[in-house]
Formats: sequence, C-alpha cells, structure tokens
Amino acid sequence: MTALLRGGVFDPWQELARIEAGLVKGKHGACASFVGTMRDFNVGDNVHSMSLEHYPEMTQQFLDNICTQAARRWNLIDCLIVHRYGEINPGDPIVLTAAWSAHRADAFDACRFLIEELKARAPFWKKELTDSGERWVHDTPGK
Amino acid sequence: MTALLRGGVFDPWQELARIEAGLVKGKHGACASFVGTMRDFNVGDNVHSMSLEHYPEMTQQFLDNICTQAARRWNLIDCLIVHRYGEINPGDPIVLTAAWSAHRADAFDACRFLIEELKARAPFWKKELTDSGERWVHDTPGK
Amino acid sequence: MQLKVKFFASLSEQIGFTDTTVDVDKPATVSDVWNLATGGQTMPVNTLCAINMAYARLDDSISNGDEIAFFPPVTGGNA
Amino acid sequence: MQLKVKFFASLSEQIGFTDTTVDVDKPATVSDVWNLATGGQTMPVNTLCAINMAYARLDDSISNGDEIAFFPPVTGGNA
Repeated sequence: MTALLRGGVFDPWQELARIEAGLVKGKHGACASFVGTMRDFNVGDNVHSMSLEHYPEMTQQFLDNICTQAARRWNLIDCLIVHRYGEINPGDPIVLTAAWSAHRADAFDACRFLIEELKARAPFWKKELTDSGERWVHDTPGK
Repeated sequence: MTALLRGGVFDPWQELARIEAGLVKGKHGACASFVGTMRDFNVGDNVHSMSLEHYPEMTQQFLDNICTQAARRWNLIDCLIVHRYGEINPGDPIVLTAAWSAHRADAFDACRFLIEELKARAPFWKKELTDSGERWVHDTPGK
Repeated sequence: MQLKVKFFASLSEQIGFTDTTVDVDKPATVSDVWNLATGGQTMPVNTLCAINMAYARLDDSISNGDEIAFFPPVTGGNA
Repeated sequence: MQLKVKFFASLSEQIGFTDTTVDVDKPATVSDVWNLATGGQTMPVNTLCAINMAYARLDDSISNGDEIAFFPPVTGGNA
C-alpha cells in the first residue's frame, strides 16, 4: 500500500506500471484505477490554473489511513494513491487511486472507496484562477 | 470510441496514454479503467497458459456495440476496450476497459458496464493448460 | 437456400469440424440448421447460437445467405 | 499548557495568519483554543477542526502539546 503526495506533475500510467512491476506475476487478476485530471472549466467559468493547499502531515496520515481501511474491507493485493498539491494547470493529473485484487469486484469497490473518501474528507483546499480572478472553491455557490 | 482485438501482448498503460494523448486537454476530469490480467491459478489448479478462442467478426461487433451503448447511457468523452485472443501466459493483460468523462460517476459506471457486459456475453472461450492437462473453462465445475 | 455454419470451442471439438455449409429447401429455424449440419447429433445443453454475428434463439427463422454459429457459454478473462 | 494552532486556506486569509501558539492554564476545548488564538473572532459556519491531524469536534478537550487545526470544508480534485 502506497500513498504519495507530489509537488510536481506526475504521469499516472507510469505510476501504475511502476507499482505493477513490483507485484508477483500471475496473482492479481484485476486492477481498477481512477485518474482525476484538472478541467479548464468549473461551475460555468473558465479556469486558467489552480493552487491546491494541503496540511502535509494530516493529509499523508489521512491517505495512509484510507488505504489501510480499504485493505481491511476488501481482499486486496495492493493499492495506490498519488495526489498532487501546489500549482496545477489544466490537463494535469490531480489524483490517482488504484486497487489490485484477484477479482474485479474487490478491485472496483476498493478503488472507488479510495476516491470517494478522498474527495469527501482529505484535507485539500482548492483556489482557482478564473476569468474573474482568484476564488476558493469552498466559497463558490453550487460547489 | 475504440475497441481493439490483439493477437499479441499489449501494455495497458501505454494504450491508455496513447488514447489520452489524443483527447483535447482540460475537458475530461475523470478516467476510470480496468485491467484484467491472467492469473496462474483458477478453481484450485495451477494454470500454465491459456488459449482464448474468439469469433472475430462477431467479437469485434460485440465490443463496438457495448462502447456505443455506454456512450448512449453515460456522458462520456471517450471509451476504450482492448482484448487479447490466442495464446496467453500468466501475468499477461487479457482485457482493458476505460471510460473518460467530465465527472467520476459516469467514468466509473461506464467502465464497469463495459467489463461486466464483456464478461457476460462477449464471444470468447478459454482453454486452460493445467497440471492435469487441457480443459475448456466452460466445462470446469464451479466456473 | 445456402447457409454458412460455424462451431466454436469445445463444441467444434465434439462435432469434429469448425465450418460447414448446408442447403435448406424450405422455411427453417436455427434448430433445423443444427440437425442438418451435425447429422442429427444431440445438442449439448447451454449451447448458444448467433445469426449473422448477433445472438439468436434456436427457434428463430433463418434466411438465404445467413451465417449461423453455435457455441458453448462464453468465458472471457478470469478476473 | 502550550498548543500549536494552524489555519488553512480561506480561513487563514480571514484570520490574517497561518500559525500561532497559545497558552491555556485550565481544562479547555477546541472552541476555547479558537477564541484565544483569534482574539475572539467569529468562527465561520462549516469550519472544521483537527486535533493532532485527526478530525475532531469543537467541544473535544485538548491536552498539553496538542496541535489544533482549523480549516474550511475540503475541496480535493474536481471530477
């Protein structure tokens, strides 16, 4: 189980290939993964870039913790979270979650659990730079 | 929308990277993907290799068709299926399904729909080479 | 009318061939095609069939030039 | 007892700083720490808090050496 915070651009497919290269061949029948990428629009506005603030120690603990929870709840061979922080541009990957298992139901359910928990409760705060200036997304009506 | 049948080993992460390189940047916020890999065990036996027979024209039509169905049912930017046929060894990827969307629920649901439909009805037949010889998997008790 | 008939996987091993052609001179169903093509062999339970690459039922009617396929339950992947 | 206090995102912009230290001489809750650290500023609705990097409630008791954090609702990713 690996949870990584990254201050610069990462390639989700390379991260997945790297983890998989370390797994024993022939044991995992299933890998489900999710990649969240920065869009250039949100709540009707053009978004030029964003800045993702986090609470380093708490964020790391939170991500480690949801990996542990997933491994307790489903039959997993491995799981992975990679999350960006700092300045992010449209098209950049923001988050990757993945789960490996013998069977696909466990892989899908764990992968989705990781991203849903992360979105709901991981300590990240997003400030967007739009046509009309900077805004914290938690202050945006409708978000 | 792309559905590919491959007679040789493919790298799922390269396939995903290649499709993504062709997408307009900043429009898809979400990519969900699933990779099914050949295990070296099944129904309690060691499996040394397998041979996956298909019905080329029907299989291709079937895969194209479930992509079209997914695109009708969910709000997708793109989707991808890659599937092996022929001789396959443990550790080899057998199938990749992926869906890109603005939002994660559509991406997850479409990706899972593709693999579930494919497993339930795509015309593929698997013959395994185990310790005790060759066997068609549809003849195996418990499968 | 002339029809192409295909058998796949364990079914083709049982029947002894993968492809054949049959001639039918009156309205017929997929079932009739099985009997003509296999010389009246017993059809295994769970046998599936397709007309022109689309899943079909054994009592569906067939037309001139159709491709009829018979196969066992599908077993893609293993995850 | 001495406590480290942290503020994040829009909350730190409103308060005017990101870090401070407070001294408390009697049993206290997270709410009390907010009042001491901000000089009694009004707490925005939906403010979340953590004790030692774990989510907590405003009426939870604090201990010597704790790190208390206040932050707005989280907003990871955008998919």
